[in-house]
Amino acid sequence: MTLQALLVVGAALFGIGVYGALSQQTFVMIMMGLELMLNGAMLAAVAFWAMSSGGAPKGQLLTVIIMTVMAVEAAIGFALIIGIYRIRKADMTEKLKRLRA
Amino acid sequence: MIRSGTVDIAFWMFSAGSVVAAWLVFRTDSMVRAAYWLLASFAGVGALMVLLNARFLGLVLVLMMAGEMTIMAVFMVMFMMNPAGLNPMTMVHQHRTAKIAGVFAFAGLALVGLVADFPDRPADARRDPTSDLGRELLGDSMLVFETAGVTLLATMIGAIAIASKRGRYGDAEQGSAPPALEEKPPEPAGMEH
Amino acid sequence: MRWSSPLGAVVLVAGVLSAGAYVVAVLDVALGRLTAAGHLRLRHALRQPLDETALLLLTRPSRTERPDAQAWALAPALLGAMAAAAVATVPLGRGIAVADVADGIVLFGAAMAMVMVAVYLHGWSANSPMPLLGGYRFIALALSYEMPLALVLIAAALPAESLSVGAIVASQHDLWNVVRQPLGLPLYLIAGAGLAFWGPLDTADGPDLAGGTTAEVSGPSRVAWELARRFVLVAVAVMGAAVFLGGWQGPMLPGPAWMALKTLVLLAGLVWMAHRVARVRLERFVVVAWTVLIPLALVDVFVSGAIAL
Amino acid sequence: MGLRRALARLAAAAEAPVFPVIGAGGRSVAGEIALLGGVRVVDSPRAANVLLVVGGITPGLLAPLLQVHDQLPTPRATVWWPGEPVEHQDLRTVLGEVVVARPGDGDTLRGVFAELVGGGRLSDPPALPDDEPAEWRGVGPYGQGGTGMTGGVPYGRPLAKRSPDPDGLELDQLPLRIGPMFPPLPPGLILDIALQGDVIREVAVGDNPFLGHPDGPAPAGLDTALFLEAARRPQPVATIELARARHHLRWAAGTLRLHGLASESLRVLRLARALRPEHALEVETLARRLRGRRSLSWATRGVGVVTPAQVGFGPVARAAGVAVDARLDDPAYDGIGFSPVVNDGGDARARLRQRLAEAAQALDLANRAGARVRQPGPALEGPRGPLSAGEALPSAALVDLLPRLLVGQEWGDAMTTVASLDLDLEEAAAGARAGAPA
Amino acid sequence: MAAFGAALTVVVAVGLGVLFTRWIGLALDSATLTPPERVPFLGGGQPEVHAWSRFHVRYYAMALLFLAFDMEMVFMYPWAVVFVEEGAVALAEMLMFIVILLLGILYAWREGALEWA
Repeated sequence: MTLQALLVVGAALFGIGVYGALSQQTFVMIMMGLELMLNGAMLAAVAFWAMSSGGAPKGQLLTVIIMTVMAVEAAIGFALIIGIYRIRKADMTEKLKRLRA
Repeated sequence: MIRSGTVDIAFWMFSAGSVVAAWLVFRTDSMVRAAYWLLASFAGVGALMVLLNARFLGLVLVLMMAGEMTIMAVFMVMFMMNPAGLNPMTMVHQHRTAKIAGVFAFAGLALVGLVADFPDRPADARRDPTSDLGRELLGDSMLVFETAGVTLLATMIGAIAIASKRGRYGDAEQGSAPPALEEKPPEPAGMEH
Repeated sequence: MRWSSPLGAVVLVAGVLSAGAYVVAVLDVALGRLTAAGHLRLRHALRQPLDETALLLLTRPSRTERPDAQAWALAPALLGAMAAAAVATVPLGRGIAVADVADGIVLFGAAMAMVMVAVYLHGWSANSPMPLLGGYRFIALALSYEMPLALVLIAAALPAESLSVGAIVASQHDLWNVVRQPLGLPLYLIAGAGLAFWGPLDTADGPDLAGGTTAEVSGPSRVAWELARRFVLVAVAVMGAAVFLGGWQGPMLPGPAWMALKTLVLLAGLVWMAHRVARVRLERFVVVAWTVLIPLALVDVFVSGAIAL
Repeated sequence: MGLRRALARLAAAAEAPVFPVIGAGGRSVAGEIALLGGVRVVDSPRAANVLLVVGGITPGLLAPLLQVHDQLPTPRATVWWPGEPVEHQDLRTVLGEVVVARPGDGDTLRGVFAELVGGGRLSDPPALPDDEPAEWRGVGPYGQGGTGMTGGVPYGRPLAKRSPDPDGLELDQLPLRIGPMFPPLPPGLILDIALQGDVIREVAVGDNPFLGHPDGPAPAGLDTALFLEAARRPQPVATIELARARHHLRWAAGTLRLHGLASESLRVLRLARALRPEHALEVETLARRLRGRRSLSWATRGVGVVTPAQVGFGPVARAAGVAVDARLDDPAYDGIGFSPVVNDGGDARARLRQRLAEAAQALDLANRAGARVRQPGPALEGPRGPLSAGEALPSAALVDLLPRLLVGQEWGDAMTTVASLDLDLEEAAAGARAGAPA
Repeated sequence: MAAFGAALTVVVAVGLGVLFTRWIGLALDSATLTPPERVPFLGGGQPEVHAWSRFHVRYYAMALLFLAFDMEMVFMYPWAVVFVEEGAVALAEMLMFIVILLLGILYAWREGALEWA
């Protein structure tokens, strides 16, 4: 287990997240892509903390902040989905585009 | 650098599991399965964190994500047509672009990780990282900690205000005429561009 | 420490869980009969669970029209496995612990959070209305009891200055937490009953849903589910005994005996509660959990903290 | 095969898991099933090995019975307690291997179960033909019967459709036909429910399966038969009041079971079975104990409120604060100190307290009535409301109330509400027949 | 780390053990079921549609509240470890944090976000 290997795994998770966030049509699936990207970021942050920063507590704090961001993103994201669905009866980005046009 | 046979095996197992689970999130038709594949991916990363001696972060990640992914599953089931994927479907757009972007993101980041020269300063395995984090939260980063509290409060209030139908200010739907939308999409299943 | 060797660990945890599950079943039959008829037949109570299991093993597992078969099979396994993880964190005697890790109650919390996943999957996978309703009910319940559960354990960790269950047990050398933090155990048992969807908090598998998530389950699958559910109850009692009743500490008897005795007391209490207290109305429980139980648990945390200083 | 034999030996000693199906005239015996030794009543056919059919199977009950029969996992057996006389469908002609036994005969039932588990008896074959709900194999682009995103019949059934909701979220609504053999509901009750989330959006009461038979149900088989008899012939007041107390206790047992107090419910059933006027104190204590049970109050308070305007008779009205009781105008009750018990609130909790208090009062009256005999003539207050010749029986009006009561309720609350009304579909059918112009 | 390994072993073993319970039965009787035998139980009827649908989760506001409030745990666990060592400052800081979050519950409760039917 090396820092390089961990970063490659993190990059793989991030890459899959990018693919998901760009390719999916529904808000919730896009959110899954985002969460996956943050997942990769968290892994990288912890890897740096453990292997390259001498265990500086700030590294852990960064991970905690990412987790908080995920929770906030999820809560606000879901709330927006409910709000939008209530008004538009749609759950897809493409449909919203069509509506705008 | 941490080196030991068992740890290496565990590392490869959890890494592979995490990445495969992440990939399966977008390969399954069932929304519940998608959410729980994502949870599996998080659990794999959590295990990797434990291997890196960030025990608390790894465990708490699983604790948080179990709840968050269940809520995710519930919301996906709520808002997706055909949530269990009884009719197979591919709900993607700009598939090629997305694939290329994903590969580029991976390649770029991996390259940086492999090529860049990071200092080799492993954390002291004898220290308890959990109490380090606690001291950090109460000491230097007290402001971060309290800001998080305010942010979470704002999130709670914002989320409930946006989501609930009847707030103190009346019906959320008033004054907004919902445009009619066809019940069934005209596209056939497997609309892959 | 041979209990953390793979074989020793499996034998220890599986032994505790199976013995505990059997005791729960016997207590259930015995206390049920005591309530129903005013007397109990011990021999009947000791045999009944075994007979019933044998019958279920001879019965064919059912299958609905188009279930998610893999997830349906996996749900009980996940539930049982998480109970095992929870038990692994608890020292059952001096030095007898599989994984008394420094972040023990976080590991316990993570395992117990996964219970929600298992129960929801069990309800969802059947593709049948009653189990589906049961699964969704459990999520509402779990979102309500999870915070009090974690908070009372944190309160117990304050005087121990550690998240390790072993340290929490050691911190009760002079005074048990049940006395030092009187709010802790009652709140913990309420949350624990919810965790195992047991007794008054059995909204997921209740009779008003014709069995809820188990409405479509028969034969060996039912054995697996009921077994796993009792495992969770045992894990709750074991953890409760360690965190609130001083764990393996006690005069005269050896540590494991004290632990077994204290666990038995909590199990008996939980089973008695199931025969005595009517099932809650979910919506009302959710409101009470958020407006009463969580604030009470926070009071528990801060008062315990102030005392520990 | 050694394991199998060993398991079979153990299993034969287990309590037989029974799923009871209550047919015409079966209600009066139904309370006894749970008290049989070595028998356990279960909530779902999936948990049972023995299907126990009690009473006659009307045409409306036949198809559901066959469906439930097939939902029992193998090994399964069917036992029938037909009652007297066998006036309905002979079960033996539709389900080959039916064991007929005298109602209340637990030994035969246990015997059949032991034989079944021991291998001496073959498991019942499926009763319904091997037909898919719809043609789906090989249909559609993926061969699973579906088309597009939500069309077709994937795996034999269509997907649910969206429907508006007061909540503003237009999500799917499940059209469910619940009953007539759904344990939380009274036997025979069919509810066509539109369920959105866990909240009931629309309710219609399905055709009463006890109706539509040329002969109609025999009033002799009703659980209120004694009261109907008393409306026509002289009957000792003590007998009537004892029957009333027994009726209310049996109902209370069912309610306790629904609220998760199964063992307590057995205790109440046991008391009801051996009930005598001397038990006044026991019933009084029980009523007080259950009244003081916080958890029970908590689960029923404010659920299913019925106003006096909706129902103006019987315990349901008295639980809403109206002192109506046919016994007030009944000369047989003069001078024994009768005055109606009244509760307020009109919710499920009030009805539970009302019936328990009435059970205690009935025993008290039975003791005070001595040898007094009631003469036919004025309307008789039955356990659900007044019974008089030629008029609709109380259950009919209560069943009609359901759609309005249940809409907007959460599932569990709806089940609590239905149970709290003490419905009998058979009585509703008999009432409808009696009330119809001849 | 060894302890985590042991815990993982136990988790896998017990999980497999529970899973194995199902196979005992399958080995005894694995005949196929007819379609009527597989109909979901509704008390004698057949469902018109699949139960899998866009299920209207009535407690969504409570779920959102949970998402945010649950984060408090992440801060509280490490706080508990250093609590005694940091003393009254720790108590005050966490009290402030919790009071802020409790305002959220108060708001949700006032808005009726915890009730649904």
